[in-house]
Amino acid sequence: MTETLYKVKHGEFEGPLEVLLNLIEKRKLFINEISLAKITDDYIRFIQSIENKKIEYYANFISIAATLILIKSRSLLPNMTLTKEEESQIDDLEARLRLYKIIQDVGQDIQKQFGKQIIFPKTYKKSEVRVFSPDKQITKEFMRELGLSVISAIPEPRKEKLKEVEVVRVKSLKEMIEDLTDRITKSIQKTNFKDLWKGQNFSSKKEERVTVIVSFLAVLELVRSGIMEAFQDDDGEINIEKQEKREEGLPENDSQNI
Amino acid sequence: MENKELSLDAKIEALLFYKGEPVSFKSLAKTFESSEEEIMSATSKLKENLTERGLTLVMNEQDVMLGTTPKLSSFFEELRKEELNKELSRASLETLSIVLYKEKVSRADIDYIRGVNSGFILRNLQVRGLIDKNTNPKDSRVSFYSPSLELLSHLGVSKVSELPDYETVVKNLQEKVDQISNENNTE
Amino acid sequence: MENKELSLDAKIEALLFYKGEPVSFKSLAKTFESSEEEIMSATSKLKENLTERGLTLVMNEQDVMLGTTPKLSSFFEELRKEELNKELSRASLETLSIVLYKEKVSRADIDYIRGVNSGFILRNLQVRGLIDKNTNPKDSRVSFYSPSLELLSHLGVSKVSELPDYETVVKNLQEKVDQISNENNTE
Repeated sequence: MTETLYKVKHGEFEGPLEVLLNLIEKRKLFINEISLAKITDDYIRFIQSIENKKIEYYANFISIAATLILIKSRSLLPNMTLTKEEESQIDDLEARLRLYKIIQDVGQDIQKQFGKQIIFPKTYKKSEVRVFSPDKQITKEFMRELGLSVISAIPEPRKEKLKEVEVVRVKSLKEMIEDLTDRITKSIQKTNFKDLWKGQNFSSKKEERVTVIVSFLAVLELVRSGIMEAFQDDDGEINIEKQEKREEGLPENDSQNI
Repeated sequence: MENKELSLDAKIEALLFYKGEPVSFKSLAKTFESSEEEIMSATSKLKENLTERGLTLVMNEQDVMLGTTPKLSSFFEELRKEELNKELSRASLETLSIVLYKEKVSRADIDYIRGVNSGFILRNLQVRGLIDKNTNPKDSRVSFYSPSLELLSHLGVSKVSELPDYETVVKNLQEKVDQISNENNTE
Repeated sequence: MENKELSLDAKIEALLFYKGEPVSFKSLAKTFESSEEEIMSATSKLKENLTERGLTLVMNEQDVMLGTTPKLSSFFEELRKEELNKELSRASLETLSIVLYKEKVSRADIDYIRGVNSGFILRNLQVRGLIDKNTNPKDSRVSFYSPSLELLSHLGVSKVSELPDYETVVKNLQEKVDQISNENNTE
């Protein structure tokens, strides 16, 4: 691969759309499926570089990663068919990026204009007649009550609840990659993609889907880092195979089932 | 009203001067025993009258306020003792742009467009007085954000439609939103 | 002045509006680098412009001030009475409670505690004599709000520490404020 990998640092980015748009613009691409496929690896690499961030931060990136994986796999495996839902997921991501780009561009105009030509209100003057005019509601008891209610209305810092599914996704991606790297480098020579999660019990269709996505992410990363190769056979099944290492010395185990 | 000859727009001008702060169209209608439509049209007339004057109007969907002409901005800035905070982070700029060009927008839509949780930044912008949170009086769970008069004042525009490329941007935004399937956008 | 096109009378109008109090012809001349004659003639022109408007100029030999038209004087008297007797909104009462318990509190802290901008509410509480704005004599940019003496005696306390649950409320408020400011610093 001669294409440069564009690195983005996580410190400067708040969310996935920002990262994607940045990657696309760095390569001077237009927003479309082809360019999204091109930047998928960079994006995955970016997610992997998020180490010490809070899980909330990480979670923002996962669902969009799943869509990118779809795009990438279609570009790698041209005869792969997508469901209607998957197609619309891809279209949505493109539309969202275009929308986000408009917002970013508008933001620059807003910045140029903000604070340049201010309209000022009339200033408040102490000399305005001040007449002590309380109100029946101002009692000691009510003031106490309001004070307490104000306190309880202050949001707990940064405790925006994370959807459970996202936590699951985040955890499983990390674990899965570690686990897979470990198992694959140790043992397997060749396996079917579906075998990766064979034998697991899923409590729901959703959980299964998440696992599939996560596995794919993990495999993709392994492919990218040169540990494995993936190819699709005539039946449309995706097979993954460990790359033969040129280095010698490492005793290679026989294929094992996992 | 005691004086039949004074026009409604002149009365509104006087009231806005007296108050020196944002006044809702609703309360103007109540005070002057007029319909909100009459108030709206008198306000437009007042705005016209103020062209080339030292004063101008700032308004959003709810409120209207009298202020100094943006042409004298730097003059008044020097006159003030307090320093104005003109810093806006990228997150603020994005969020403000969404609120400005979409005008009434829910928290869910802002999160979706930005691709991140915007709770913290929205609170910050409210504290700075740049956006208003409005709650639907009929259903307190439904709320939306809109540009405050302070924000418009800082941009030197009387209303959102005077923002750069307003029509085009609004149209483009709407097209993109329409392309996105509804499932994500129902809130 | 940055804008040559704006006439002197429009500039004077803007300044008088912004100030909201009498300004001497002398200081107008200085501010706008004009002769007193020029100021006088621009002021007359402004007065003419304001015929049939909601605003008017009030002047004596030295000073000039922008005010509401005398045609509406009894209307505003009524309005003022109404305003002073109007029930305070929940937002105003909450703000009042914060000022009471925190006693010397900055505008920024009030805004952070409430999560919204409190500018106009604080102003109204001042007009009603419920709170006072004090400026740090050493640094005029730093100011804080405190309950007025009339408010304390209205509540039947001689100092804020006699308010119910004083310690608890103050402690909790302070904790929250500290939390929020930490948040903002780590961002």
